[in-house]
Amino acid sequence: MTATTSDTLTVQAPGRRLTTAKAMVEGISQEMEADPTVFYLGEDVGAYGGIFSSTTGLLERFGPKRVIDTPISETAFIGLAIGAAVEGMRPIAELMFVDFFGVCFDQIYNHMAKIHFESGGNVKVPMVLTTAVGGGYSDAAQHSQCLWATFAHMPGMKVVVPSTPYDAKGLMISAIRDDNPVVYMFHKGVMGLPWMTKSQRTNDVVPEDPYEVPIGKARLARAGKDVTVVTLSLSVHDALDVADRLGAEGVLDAEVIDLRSLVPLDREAILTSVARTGRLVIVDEDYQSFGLSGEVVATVTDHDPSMLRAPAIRVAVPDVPIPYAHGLEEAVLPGPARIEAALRKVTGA
Amino acid sequence: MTATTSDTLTVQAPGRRLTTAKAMVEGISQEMEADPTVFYLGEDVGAYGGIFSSTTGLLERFGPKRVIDTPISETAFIGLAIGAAVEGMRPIAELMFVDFFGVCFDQIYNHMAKIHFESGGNVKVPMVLTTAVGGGYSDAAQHSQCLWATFAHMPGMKVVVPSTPYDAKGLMISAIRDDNPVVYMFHKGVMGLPWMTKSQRTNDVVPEDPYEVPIGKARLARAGKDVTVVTLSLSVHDALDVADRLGAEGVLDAEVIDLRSLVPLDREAILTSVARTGRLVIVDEDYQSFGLSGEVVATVTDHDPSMLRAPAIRVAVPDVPIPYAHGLEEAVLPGPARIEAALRKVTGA
Amino acid sequence: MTVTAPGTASRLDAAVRRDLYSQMVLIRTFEEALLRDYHADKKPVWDIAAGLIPGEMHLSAGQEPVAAGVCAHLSTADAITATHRPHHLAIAHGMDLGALAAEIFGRETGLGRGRGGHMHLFDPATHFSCSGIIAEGYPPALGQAFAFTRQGSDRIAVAVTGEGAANQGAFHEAINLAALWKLPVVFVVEDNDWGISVPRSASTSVPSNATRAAAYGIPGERIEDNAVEAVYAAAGRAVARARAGEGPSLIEVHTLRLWGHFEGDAQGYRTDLDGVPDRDPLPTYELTLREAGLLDDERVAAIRAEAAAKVEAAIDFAKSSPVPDPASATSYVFA
Amino acid sequence: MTVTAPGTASRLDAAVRRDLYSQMVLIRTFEEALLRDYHADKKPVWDIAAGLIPGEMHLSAGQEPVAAGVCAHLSTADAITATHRPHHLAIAHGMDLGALAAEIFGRETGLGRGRGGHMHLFDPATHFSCSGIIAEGYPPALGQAFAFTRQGSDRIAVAVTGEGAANQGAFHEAINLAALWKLPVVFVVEDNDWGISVPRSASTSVPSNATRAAAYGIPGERIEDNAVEAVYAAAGRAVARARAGEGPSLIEVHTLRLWGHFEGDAQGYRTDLDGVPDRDPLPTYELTLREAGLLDDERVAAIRAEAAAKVEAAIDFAKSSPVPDPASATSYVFA
Ligand SMILES: Cc1ncc(C[n+]2csc(CCOP(=O)(O)OP(=O)(O)O)c2C)c(N)n1
Ligand SMILES: Cc1ncc(C[n+]2csc(CCOP(=O)(O)OP(=O)(O)O)c2C)c(N)n1
Ligand SMILES: [Mg+2]
Ligand SMILES: [Mg+2]
Repeated sequence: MTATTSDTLTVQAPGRRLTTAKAMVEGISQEMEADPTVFYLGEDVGAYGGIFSSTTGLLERFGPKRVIDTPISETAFIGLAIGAAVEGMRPIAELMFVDFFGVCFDQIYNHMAKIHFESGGNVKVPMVLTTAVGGGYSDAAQHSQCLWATFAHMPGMKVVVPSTPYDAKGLMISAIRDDNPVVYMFHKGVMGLPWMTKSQRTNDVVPEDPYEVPIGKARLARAGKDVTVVTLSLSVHDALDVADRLGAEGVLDAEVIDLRSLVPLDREAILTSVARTGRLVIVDEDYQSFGLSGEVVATVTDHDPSMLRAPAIRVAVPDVPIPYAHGLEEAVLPGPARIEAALRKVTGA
Repeated sequence: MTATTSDTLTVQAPGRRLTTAKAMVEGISQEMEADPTVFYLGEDVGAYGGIFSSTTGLLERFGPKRVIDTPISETAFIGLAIGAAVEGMRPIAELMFVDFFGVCFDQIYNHMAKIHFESGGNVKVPMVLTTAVGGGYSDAAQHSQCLWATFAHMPGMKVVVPSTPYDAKGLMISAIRDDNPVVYMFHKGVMGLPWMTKSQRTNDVVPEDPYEVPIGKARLARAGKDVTVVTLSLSVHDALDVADRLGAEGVLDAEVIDLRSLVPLDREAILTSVARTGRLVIVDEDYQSFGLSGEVVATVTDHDPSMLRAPAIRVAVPDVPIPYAHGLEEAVLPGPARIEAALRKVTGA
Repeated sequence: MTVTAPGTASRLDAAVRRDLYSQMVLIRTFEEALLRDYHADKKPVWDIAAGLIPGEMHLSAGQEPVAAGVCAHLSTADAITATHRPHHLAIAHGMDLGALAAEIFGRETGLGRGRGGHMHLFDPATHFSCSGIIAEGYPPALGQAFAFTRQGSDRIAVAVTGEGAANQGAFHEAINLAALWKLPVVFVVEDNDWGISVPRSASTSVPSNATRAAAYGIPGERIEDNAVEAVYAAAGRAVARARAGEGPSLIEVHTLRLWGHFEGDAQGYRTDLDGVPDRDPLPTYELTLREAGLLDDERVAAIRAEAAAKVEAAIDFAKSSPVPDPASATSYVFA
Repeated sequence: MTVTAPGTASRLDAAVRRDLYSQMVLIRTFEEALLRDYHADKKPVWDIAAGLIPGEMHLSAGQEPVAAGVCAHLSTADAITATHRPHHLAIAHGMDLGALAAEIFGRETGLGRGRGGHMHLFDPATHFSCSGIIAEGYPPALGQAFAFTRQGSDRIAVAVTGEGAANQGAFHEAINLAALWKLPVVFVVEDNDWGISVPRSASTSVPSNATRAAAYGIPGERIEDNAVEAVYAAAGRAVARARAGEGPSLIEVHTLRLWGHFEGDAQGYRTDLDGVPDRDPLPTYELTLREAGLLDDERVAAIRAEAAAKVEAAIDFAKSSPVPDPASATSYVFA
């Protein structure tokens, strides 16, 4: 379906502003209030409040029976969440950095994601797996990855990736209420943390009441006519910055689509936009090959290769581990400079 | 570069025939003979000879100091292989089924694959990780996956996928001699096992002397002019069967490219072929979305979308766990019926 | 750590003892029927993909004492997480035999509508599940136990693995967490001496996994000789402790893999084959009960006949059930 | 399992004791220099991505006794695998300080040409490596030990983790395998009471990880009070055992995280902060050696001056080294 524009409007209206982290916590908090089966567990989610402030204040509010620090045993506590979900609870388990998935992925993709299917639909696993993703602050090869394509490649789990405070709250509420396992991947750079602020948009208007953002619908973050930028998470902000600047300068008018989720992938929103612009740039902080960027290209050309008036350009991490040194990392991440170059190239501007 | 045809010729010449499993073992055996630093470790690789006969006879020949049964501790023994490789040995570690990668992937992608990069090239990790992939025999959701795109998505490891006895030996020798970590993924159905024979081509001519098959060069398995089939592993045989039949019937003339490796991916071979045929079918036993099939499509259209005279068709597992029941599994695997339908559709035949 | 020899098992009620025996007979009867049907249509050349029951088949014959002894203390409201070798536990826990058989035959009437197969049995009615991934069944049991506690009940979860699995990371993580949070879990290790072809001596650095309980500050007990009454007694203690909120226990049973690791396994590696028939727990326990005057030919025949009737009814149900419609192959990925 | 109290450490040679002290001083001097330079250009608003040293920074101040006591028994031909908090071990093991500092500053002259960063130090010269993934440094140590044995040498590998990491699966798998194969490894657990904000009591079901050695049939020893001489003694036994081919040992040291988990950690969760200064091992040990007549003002000043000179030379080298060329950002993925 066509990407919805309503949220863009919403966030431009006046109102109470929250950082993405606080919006996410508010979503969790309201659901915990409403539903006693919701609980949160993970490393440093209690007194610390989450390394990236994903749980700040929850322990104080809900106590240690519902906001639970775990040992560094991801397989054990994610498995615990699965078992609790099977018995009717709605756990939220946090994998501190997505980069650690290799120690516990069996529980995630062989159990959490498959039980519903293997049971022929008889057993549901309504849980949320939250995890921090992304780089840009020199945390090097083992703490800077996005890896969303790896999760999205495995059937059976939804994968959401908020980029704004509004979506962070709404997608969290939808994820908790969903009867399926939902992986909720928050980029550290969108959280609006004072010590890692990557965009002013990470502090924005958020309605106080609970609301859902439907999982599987992309958001039209900026309307434009010359080229479609398909992106997600922190890169939405880089793409918007570049698009706004190039638009103001009269260079080109880019449409920016914030995917919001990889599974389900809103293929219709991509197709509708590219059908109008005829040009496509994908901005993806995950590794380039065998991932999201190729899937988006194929989504278009599987429909009709002639929709693309020029080859699509993929601005992604060029199949290299994330380097530590600042200049090297900047060179491999899909930042503004690379986005601008791609937009100019694909439009010939 | 253009896919090489030489091996197709080779396997049609008379000579000694081996199953894929025996060819693989011969490659290992000759390298173990030549290089005392090579050893093999894994579960049931000793007296059992490998669940899928990947090591039959090696224990008898090289003894328990070089062909080593391990506990069911994949993290420990794959990590052991990494440490031994760092110190100059050339270990081959077997992950019995690729489906188990979730219990040990951290060692694989955060260590094996990244150490060379993180060390700025100062430390090499010359090891081979062998693993059985694929379904088609009702082994259900946790024992039937291919998952090669997941490995290939992570930078730092080569990923090879032999489909024939000739390649199984040559790629194994290249993998062992390579100074990089190489993941060697053998489909159970290509091994030529009497209890799981999926194609007559899995028992074929193999030269006795050691030889290398270069990693990163696709193989032109069948020349054709109407459509390019890009495939790998067991699906090569299904594609060839269908192509030969449709060719003999005069329906269409398909070119079949056996990728042989995902990393490096021989993009030139794909482009060269599609430039001639203008039509593309990808046959991939891995999950469809965010994987190999999209990457192959994007490889073509990133070059020039107009190369495709019709949308490419991806014959892959439709984002569903592999079901147990025979009829369900057949419906989701990329077997001959789905390949034929795709070939007819893309060519309009 | 305690080692319980068979002789020390407390005297049990006659009815309990006969029930233990009957349960073991039912399990064995089921496994023998599967053995027969699994191989029936895979001749002359054995092809794993062929036949009414294709795929891997891990039968549990020889391990009945574990299932009978442990499950005697459970109701279907308690949870069990089992392994790739799950049938004995499923049956002893009271799973519907028809739904079980139908799943194994890949039918629409199966527990998982034929999607799961014999390593992936999920039964909400008996809170039973299993996994084909070694030791990875332990962690979800913690969550079931956690939920039961939060629900204010005294229901518990039993988590089972083989001795080979006890060297997998999940084993360690799960027991530590359960011990730390005093979760009502009973951890069971089925030591059948082999992990496929690898003997225990080549996988495990200590003679008994019960020793490992000390690494978590919980009770550990090892039962020798596949002794069903000793299992019953140890499980009784562990279950009571869990229900009382005192936390988890670990029980290792030295049991027996009567047949191959999976069907088709020639067991050429197996050095202990000679002694196997004598160690079959079924005739052994039958003899014990006969000597105690609790069984005679007539009772044995009746127990066997009842088991056979149940099993054949289940298998008939399975065989006469429809296979899933291939058009529905992509259903049930999401709720 | 043995618990060694400081008083029971055997009388050591004066030179050894002074070396232990000097080593601790060198480490602390390095960490203090990093502390200074890490924060120097992150003011007034602390931004983790800013400054000459961006990213996470886990300093090891307070844990010097572990590094000094263990590494005193090693040569650079022996291997060490460390954690996200690796500097003290790298220094005590003899890593070139300039290459270490240059890596931390992200320079082309660094150990990993600036690609790795402070959690990913790989030094072929000292067989040193580390990993930012908890407990995942243990398994590669087995492989280094394996290779050393195959090469016919008596070189060994030391694998280090924190007490929090001891509840990760890799810990269990690695020790079992090393014990089973009698690999020459010394496993060290640095118990600094905290895993980020989680106290040991909320992560570990037993009071001492030395207890866990019994789960693998290997010797386990816990050293209290961050006592460097007791560490030295225990490590001596474990290293000798490993070199003699008798297999691995486990040593847990009750040590101290003097500062935050990483720089920027406000430690609001930390209930034990009051007692921390008194537990600093550096003044404590200095006093011991002064009382024993082995140190006086002059010697202490000389040791400190030497450390300062070395450290400042290394930091100068780092700061004056070139940053990597962004054009080379995709190099070194493959050999
Ligand atoms: C993580 C993982 N590694 C390996 C396997 C393959 N595998 C299946 S059963 C088995 C042996 C299990 O031995 P044990 O735990 O003793 O159970 P048993 O088969 O004896 O009942 C192995 C290695 C697996 N399923 N999962
Ligand atoms: C598998 C994994 N989980 C979580 C983390 C995040 N993390 C980094 S350090 C740390 C605490 C480690 O505690 P401990 O092992 O006691 O070492 P210490 O920091 O106290 O030296 C955690 C949870 C990680 N790096 N790897
Ligand atoms: Mg076993
Ligand atoms: Mg600690």
